[in-house]
Amino acid sequence: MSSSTTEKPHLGGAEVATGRGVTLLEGVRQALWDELESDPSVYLIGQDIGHFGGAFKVTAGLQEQFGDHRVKDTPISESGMIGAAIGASMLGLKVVVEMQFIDFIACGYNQLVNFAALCRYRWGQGVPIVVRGPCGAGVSGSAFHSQCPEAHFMPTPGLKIAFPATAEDAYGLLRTAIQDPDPVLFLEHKFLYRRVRGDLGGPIPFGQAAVRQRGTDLTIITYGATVHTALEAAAALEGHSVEVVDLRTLVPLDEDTVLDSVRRNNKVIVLHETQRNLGPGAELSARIAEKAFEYLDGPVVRVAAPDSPTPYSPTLEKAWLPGVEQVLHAARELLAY
Amino acid sequence: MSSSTTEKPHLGGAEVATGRGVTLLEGVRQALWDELESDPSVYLIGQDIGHFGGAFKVTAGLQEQFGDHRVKDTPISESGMIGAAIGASMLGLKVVVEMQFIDFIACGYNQLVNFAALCRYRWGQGVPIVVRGPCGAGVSGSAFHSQCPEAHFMPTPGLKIAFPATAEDAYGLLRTAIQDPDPVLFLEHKFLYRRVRGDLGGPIPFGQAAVRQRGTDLTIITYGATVHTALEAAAALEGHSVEVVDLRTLVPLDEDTVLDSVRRNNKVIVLHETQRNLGPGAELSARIAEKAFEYLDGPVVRVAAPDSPTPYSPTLEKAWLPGVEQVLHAARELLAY
Amino acid sequence: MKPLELYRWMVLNRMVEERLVNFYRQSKVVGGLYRSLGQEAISIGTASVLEPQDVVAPLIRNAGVFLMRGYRPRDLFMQYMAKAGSPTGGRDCNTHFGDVQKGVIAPISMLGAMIPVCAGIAWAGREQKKNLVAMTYIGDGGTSTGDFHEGMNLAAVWKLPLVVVGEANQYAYSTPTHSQMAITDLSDRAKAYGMAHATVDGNDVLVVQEAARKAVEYARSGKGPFFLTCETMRMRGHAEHDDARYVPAELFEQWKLKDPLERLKASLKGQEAVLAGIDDEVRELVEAEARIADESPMPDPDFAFGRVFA
Amino acid sequence: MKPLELYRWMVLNRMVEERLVNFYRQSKVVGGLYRSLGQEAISIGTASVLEPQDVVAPLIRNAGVFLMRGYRPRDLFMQYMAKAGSPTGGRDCNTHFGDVQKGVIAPISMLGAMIPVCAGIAWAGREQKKNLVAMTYIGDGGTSTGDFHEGMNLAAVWKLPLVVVGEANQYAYSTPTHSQMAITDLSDRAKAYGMAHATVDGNDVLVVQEAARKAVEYARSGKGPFFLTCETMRMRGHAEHDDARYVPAELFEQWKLKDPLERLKASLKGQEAVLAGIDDEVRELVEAEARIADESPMPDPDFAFGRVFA
Ligand SMILES: Cc1ncc(C[n+]2csc(CCOP(=O)(O)OP(=O)(O)O)c2C)c(N)n1
Ligand SMILES: Cc1ncc(C[n+]2csc(CCOP(=O)(O)OP(=O)(O)O)c2C)c(N)n1
Ligand SMILES: [Mg+2]
Ligand SMILES: [Mg+2]
Repeated sequence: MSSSTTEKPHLGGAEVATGRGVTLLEGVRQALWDELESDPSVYLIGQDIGHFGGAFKVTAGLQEQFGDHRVKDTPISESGMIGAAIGASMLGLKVVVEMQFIDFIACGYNQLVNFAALCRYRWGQGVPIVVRGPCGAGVSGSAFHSQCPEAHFMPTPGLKIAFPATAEDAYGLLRTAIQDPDPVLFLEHKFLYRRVRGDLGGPIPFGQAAVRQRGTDLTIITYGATVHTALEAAAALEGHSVEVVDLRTLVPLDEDTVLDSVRRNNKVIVLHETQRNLGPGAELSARIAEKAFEYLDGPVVRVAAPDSPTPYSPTLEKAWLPGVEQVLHAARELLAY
Repeated sequence: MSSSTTEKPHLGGAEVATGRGVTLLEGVRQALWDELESDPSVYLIGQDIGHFGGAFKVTAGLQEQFGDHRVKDTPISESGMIGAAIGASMLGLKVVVEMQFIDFIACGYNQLVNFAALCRYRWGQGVPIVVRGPCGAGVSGSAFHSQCPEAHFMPTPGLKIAFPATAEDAYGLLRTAIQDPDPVLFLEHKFLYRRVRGDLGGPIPFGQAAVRQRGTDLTIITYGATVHTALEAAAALEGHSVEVVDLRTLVPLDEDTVLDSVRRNNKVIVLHETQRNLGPGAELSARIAEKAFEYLDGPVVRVAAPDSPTPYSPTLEKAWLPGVEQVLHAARELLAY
Repeated sequence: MKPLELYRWMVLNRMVEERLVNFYRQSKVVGGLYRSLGQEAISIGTASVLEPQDVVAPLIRNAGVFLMRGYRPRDLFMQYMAKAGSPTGGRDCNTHFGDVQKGVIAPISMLGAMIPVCAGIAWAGREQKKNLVAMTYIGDGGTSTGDFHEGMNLAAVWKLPLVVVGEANQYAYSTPTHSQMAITDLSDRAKAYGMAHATVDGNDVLVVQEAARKAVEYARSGKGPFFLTCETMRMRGHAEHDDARYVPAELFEQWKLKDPLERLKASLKGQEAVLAGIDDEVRELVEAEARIADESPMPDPDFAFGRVFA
Repeated sequence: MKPLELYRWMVLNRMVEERLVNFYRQSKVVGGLYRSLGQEAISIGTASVLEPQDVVAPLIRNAGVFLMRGYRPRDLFMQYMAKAGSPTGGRDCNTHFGDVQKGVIAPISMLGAMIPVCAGIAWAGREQKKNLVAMTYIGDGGTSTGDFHEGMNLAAVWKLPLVVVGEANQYAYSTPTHSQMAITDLSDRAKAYGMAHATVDGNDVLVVQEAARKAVEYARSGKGPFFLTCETMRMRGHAEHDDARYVPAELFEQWKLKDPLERLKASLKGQEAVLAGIDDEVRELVEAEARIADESPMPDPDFAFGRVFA
């Protein structure tokens, strides 16, 4: 897998969003740049992130600008990298750890969920680290270069999770993540890296969902790459007014914006790329039931990947990924409910 | 942490279930014994499981009976142990790996979710291994000796999860797990080890929930230690007829039994010990909404631990654990809905 | 195995990869293409000493091992092109395929993970009295992973018939070995486990074969695992998209002189005609196989679903 | 540090643990009680050479380190009794507490995890020009974990001011060292990293102190990390509930003769009166502290909630 992988536009919507401004990948890089520049306690570590600039070139130019102390290559040791970031954070560094592909976070799982996330509760020690990296399918990465791991980390108390859908959010949320006093898992969808563009603003607070499109008949709640799938589906649902809510962060979750939309539209689809079984859609469905049951004119419907690994071949991956067609199908059924 | 830890009955219901027969711990040991005896391809590996019999004495006597080839001590290497079991399984051994405490599975996470679980889909190679160990709170084990990790593994395609509530099930489900052609995470609640007793039967198929108590007003869906909490709460709800469904396995999930109960009783509580956020209760709530929405006379209500680590001090742990009181409170509200 | 046989396998290994480069340039390869250019002697030399009952887990730089274990060039071509007829039917990529019947285990991407798994295979083989040796490979960079440590230690404590081949090819992606470890001889890794080890010239297939023979004998005889370091150089980028600008030109030049195929040729003076004959035979085979793979269909979308559980 | 001072710390370490045994027998200790009986010279000798700016991460067998870093006996008593007044307010157990201001990092239970974390502390300290050394401990069994490997390798590659103290106490729970590793000198683990190392008698506090002084000097001078193996014996079970029946009686007897406290006493011939005075002073202190801890309240249930995020 690599940045040059032939990318096939399985995610529909994404191309629609291309246009002027900088790419999402450049948004990530700019956030790292600005944080390195404005805060001397910010450090980046990762495999091949230095002079090479990383597998996706996200960190290109940063070591040249900020030196090999601030932007540092590591051995192939995900647990060692995350552990080192945890220790450094206790002395006041703010370390951003790159996973070359987020799939490899499985090798640093214990340090993140048991050490970083639980310190503050256990003995009052905050662990302000960011673990970031490319996630997601649509580029023929197969099972180990395509994962969206958010569901595996959401149950962990003490860990925040951000998943931007736009260049502005990638920039704004990453700046917030780096200055956040608690550990953050920051997910960058590799399919969006060079496909979405936008103008960068300032830091964006966690826990504030963005309503990407207002609507009155149906609400699609999603985040990350599938925000673009949802927008394309919404556009295709001629004659129906669809609202698209982009959660931006899964922890903290902006319940107010979600519930407000549910109370107005009464019909809800939760859409995500990661597998269906105990995916984030389950938590949204459960919370909506608990807090807005009486407002529902139909079941909260989930659209997500099937419960199998991401297949490699483009023909298989396209069939596996939750796309515009699945959303339209679910939407029509729900609208007719 | 150890088997001799002073155990405090935070989980209410559990003691109620004590009586004749063998303990849940003995049920686990008997299942291991019977499998070792009837199937020469069955092997056990783990830390201190040999002559010492394991931290909880689950494997006591097994090495003496079956020899140190079949029951083998390992170095402190969770990933190495699970990896070795995976490799051995490809040549036809059925290896049961003990985590001294299930919390340490975080150190073998990658081998289980990325190797064992995905092999069959990727290249058609089954990986029949069982990873088992003591889980759960109620014994003052604090953050790293009290975890119920099922939510972290449920999103993994290709991995089965069993969580027995009784001695019979511990025996019957473990025998099934060992003979299952796919990887199984087998969770044994340490608080139940010596608190519940029963007579052992035969193997129990996966994906068949047990209705522990029939009822007509309300259904409590749960599994593991909180089955006993639910039964005690049901008994305390005088004047109301409560059904208690014990899922037994989370993957596969017995949707039929769940939906049948929901359709009859129209009001549902999902109860589990593990944290609330994206706990298994979320998946149940979402599925019930998707498949039995019109039968619901109220929201599916979750009762679960708060989203924080398990605290150590008995006074704190008791407050943290979802107990009979919380279930009664939720039930009364829902019944009045 | 005779030098001429080794030569044929090395030529096949190289020509298959060169043909893959053509497919890659035609954008027919889906995803990245990983070469073993300059390292072929390691795959061929080590796999050449394995017995039918042995089990091997090749990584991305071990295309040659698949070929020696009975896979056809078309299998590798179809894997890289994500074709329906590939060993995984298009479900997984490049060298992520295997078949226990052939004694080949498919890797996962996470480096180091194969070491505990192959320790388990060696263990099971011993329990089953199969007299087998398990062999796997690890890059210099891959030895920094926790799984490498846990697997090596377990194999040493259990005295397992496992041979781990370390391919010290100077780089891990863009990272030179000295940024990966503070040792200069990769074999020193074995000292932490009290494991037998040796370091040899990985660009001389005869040397590799002899060292591998000893390592496999050692493991098979019940003495325990063996770590065999083969010093070599990755002569291309990490994958074909990577121009490896970070590698000093001199390094490439210096190692080019040690090309394993050229060195074997040189040692076969006087047999030029035979070698040329082999080249032609292999070239034809590769072309025929490439055509079959190229013309074969992509998988049916339905194959995306199912076979998650038995 | 002077022998008499070392003696006082060792006596304090031992008496605190003995008092904890009383609490344990009274079922006032919540959960397990982990002793360092026979290993006190390691905690005391190594912590004795640390500077105020240094940072240390003690494990369950390092109660003495907490005491030397400014924690009072009552802190350990209250931790083990899960009291409101304990450093974690009853949220976490035994030695799972710390305070960066005191230069003490709380461990997590997963063995090996502290090594990468302390490597990170050493790295941050160097970046901040604090001239600090990070020190942590690992049991023989703990060195089998992947985190040990990744942390040691990273520290060596980055030449970090880290000292890792290996407590080779013959057992990991019930598992003898030879079932844990195929090496007999734990220091061999360091050879995989090209890391400086030494193996010393862990039951002679003066030897440990001197070796630790050298190791810390080495690390502080910028030469890189140091792995110091202290050979010793765990003189109790893994925890007090464990009768350690699996340990041959002779082994205990043989090591009993090497009790670190007795050996230090023996080396202080002629000062019996002074030592007795220290014993009395410490005994009184421990009693007073124990009373305070014993009489202190359990936490308010509300403290179970909150402080998950800042
Ligand atoms: C655990 C893990 N982390 C990161 C990666 C990404 N990655 C793939 S190959 C590679 C470099 C491997 O270098 P080396 O082990 O020396 O093998 P070589 O490519 O040189 O043959 C990296 C970092 C991975 N596959 N697994
Ligand atoms: C990753 C991990 N696996 C298992 C355990 C359970 N465990 C706690 S202490 C222990 C033995 C430790 O032995 P050693 O490292 O030699 O330290 P010692 O107790 O001898 O001081 C084990 C297996 C753990 N804490 N962490
Ligand atoms: Mg390499
Ligand atoms: Mg030990």
